[in-house]
Amino acid sequence: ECGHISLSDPIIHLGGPVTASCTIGQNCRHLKLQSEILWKLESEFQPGGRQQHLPDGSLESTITLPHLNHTQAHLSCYLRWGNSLQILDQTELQAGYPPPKPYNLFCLMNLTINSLICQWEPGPDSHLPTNYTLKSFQSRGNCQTQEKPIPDCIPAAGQSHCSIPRKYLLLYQNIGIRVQAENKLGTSLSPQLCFAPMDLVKLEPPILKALAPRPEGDPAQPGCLWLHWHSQNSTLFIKQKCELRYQPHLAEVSWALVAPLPSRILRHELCGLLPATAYILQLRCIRSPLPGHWSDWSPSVELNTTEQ
Amino acid sequence: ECGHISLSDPIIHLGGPVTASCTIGQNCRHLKLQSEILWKLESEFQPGGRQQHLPDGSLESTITLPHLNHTQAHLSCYLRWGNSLQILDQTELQAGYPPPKPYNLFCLMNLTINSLICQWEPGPDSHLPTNYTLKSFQSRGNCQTQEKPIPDCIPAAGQSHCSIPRKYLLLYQNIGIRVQAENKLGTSLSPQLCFAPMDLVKLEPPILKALAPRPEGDPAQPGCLWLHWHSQNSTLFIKQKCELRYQPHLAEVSWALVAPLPSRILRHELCGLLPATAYILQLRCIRSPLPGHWSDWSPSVELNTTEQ
Amino acid sequence: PLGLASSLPPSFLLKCLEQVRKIQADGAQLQERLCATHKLCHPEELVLLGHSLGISQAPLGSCSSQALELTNCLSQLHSGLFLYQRLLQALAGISPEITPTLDLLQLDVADFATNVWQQLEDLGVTLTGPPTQSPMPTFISAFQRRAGGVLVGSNLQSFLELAYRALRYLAQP
Repeated sequence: ECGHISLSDPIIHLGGPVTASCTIGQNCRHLKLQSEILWKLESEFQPGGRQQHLPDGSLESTITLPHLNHTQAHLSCYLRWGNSLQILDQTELQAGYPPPKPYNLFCLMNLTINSLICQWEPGPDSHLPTNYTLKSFQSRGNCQTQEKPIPDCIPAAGQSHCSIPRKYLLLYQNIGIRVQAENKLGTSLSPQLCFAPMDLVKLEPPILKALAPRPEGDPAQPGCLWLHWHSQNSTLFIKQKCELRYQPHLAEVSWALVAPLPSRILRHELCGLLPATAYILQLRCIRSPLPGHWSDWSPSVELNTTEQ
Repeated sequence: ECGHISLSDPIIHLGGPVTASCTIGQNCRHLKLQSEILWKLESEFQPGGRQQHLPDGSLESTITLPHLNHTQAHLSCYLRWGNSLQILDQTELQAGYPPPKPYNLFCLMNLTINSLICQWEPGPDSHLPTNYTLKSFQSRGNCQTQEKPIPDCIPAAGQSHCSIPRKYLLLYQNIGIRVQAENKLGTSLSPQLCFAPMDLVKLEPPILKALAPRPEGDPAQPGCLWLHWHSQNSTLFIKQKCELRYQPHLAEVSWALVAPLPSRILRHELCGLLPATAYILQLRCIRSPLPGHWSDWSPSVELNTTEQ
Repeated sequence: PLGLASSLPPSFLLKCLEQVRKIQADGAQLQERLCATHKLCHPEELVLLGHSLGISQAPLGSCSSQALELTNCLSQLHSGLFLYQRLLQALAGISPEITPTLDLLQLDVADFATNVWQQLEDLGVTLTGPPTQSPMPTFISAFQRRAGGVLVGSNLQSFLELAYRALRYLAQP
């Protein structure tokens, strides 16, 4: 090998200095070692190479680039050979920042896929390949002490979310959880969350349906609608409360809200509406009185109130 | 273990007989072994169980179902115990047919994904889990003798096609190939094909483009169109011939064909068309004179001939 | 109920009731699957096999309303859950169609057992380690594991019914 570039560290803080040396071993006698060693960053020559003969007869040039502003760049070592320039060696420089602290860590327990799904904001780009890992453990108290470790959750490449399967979780026991970001310039940790997965359960949207007005007995009341709803079977074991919102179809009127409502009703009469008007209705539910997250709103149901 | 069903063979020819025996070991003395053993297929009782005491004191019932018409069924052995019926053992019967011969084995060499893709017809359902394997080998002559084996190609579950990667192929040497179907009632083989992969090359469709009429010199000829085309870069190394087809856009006229045509033309004048008419044109190419498969037709190009 | 539950954190009983309902739902699904997939629909047809396999039922006497004593009831509840957790583990390999349902049921039972155990510890009840380990049945065929699944599932439902009544009684304001 006739020329070799050695670097203090190929990973550099963006904007920081980098020092490299290119050594031509004396086993390259055919190179008549009086020639000049030149440096190129990408395709631009870099002045300031300090050249010297080493005791063992080899020739060495050392250069310091004060501010490397490329996130990726090729540094090449050339030798003037006759009237041509010969590349002897080349190395790739990578520059970036230590990983910023991930933030906005947010988790939801999804009982349909039986996983705890967490997402976070990675923060500004560090320009270096950065690995994110969701680190968590089971804990008795307020997550100051670790009871039992949970395997690291590695998100898919480039993703800022990860799912912890149910088999690693105790739904009613606290779990301490945080995101770790790591690249070649360092590691950072998000603030830690401490919660029982079940307290972050997000229910599937309930099923809302229209009902024909009461067939027997009283004639259909103008300005009334009849509904029935129930939450998904898979969450019937959870005590919940729900809220109904409705608005006239076309009018730019804000939603009206009816709450709290039970999680299943065979027949609900909604009155006080404008007669002969199309209404849009939606329902959502939340674990209650125990804590949880609101479900998404159910698909909207469109109904018309009867004439006056 | 108090009751045990033993079968001649749990895998049965559909419609064929099955004989089973249920033995109650004398270690079940508490069962007062005078009770009656009954048989159920799925949820229907089956008469005809022949019951006997064996020399070692155990009780055995044997039954023969003359025609098993279920492809899958549970056979259960019951004991009358007091005024209740107790299940002692249950076994799962599977019935089907030996695998039919796969047929219509057809292969194409795809130079884009660099694989030999073969597909076949599996034939009627044998009702038993059946594994298909594409078996092939390199051969000098007409595939009577095996030169070098090629690893088995296992299709994805339920699929009737498989791709042999280029690294196992000699494109210009013969390959002997056939499909094997195997289930618990037997094995069958498709007829063997013998070909050099390159002789089954299917080219990517060529790229057909419209050209403005000749700007300088002669005025645009009515009833003429100017085209240029070339086959994909990845197949330029292959000598090809092409054919062009065209038809008036709306008319229910069959395609007109121009062939043979070279695989790249900078400027082709197509005349003899109806003036002021919208035409649809497509081109396809095939390896020639060496053998190959026609490419698909290129995406159609729509052009209008000039006024009279 | 005589301030029995006053020593418990308010949400503990609500969570226990929710966990019982969840396990009951899992258990019902296990029985439904065993019936649909393997035609094993009636536990009463498997009594004989249950005897020979030695599938035991967990006692819950100290949770009956006449003799309800909080720590004894919770201890017996924990021992019973621990037994069913082990019985469910012994059913591993029951059948590919049933395994997901069985795994979830086992996780929920283990979850509930841990909850009760930790609450007993928080109440200062000194527990001498996991309850006595009665021998587990050995299932020597796929059929026996499925039949075992029906029997364990059925016993667990009756056990949970008793537990639910006791917990609801304790949760009354």
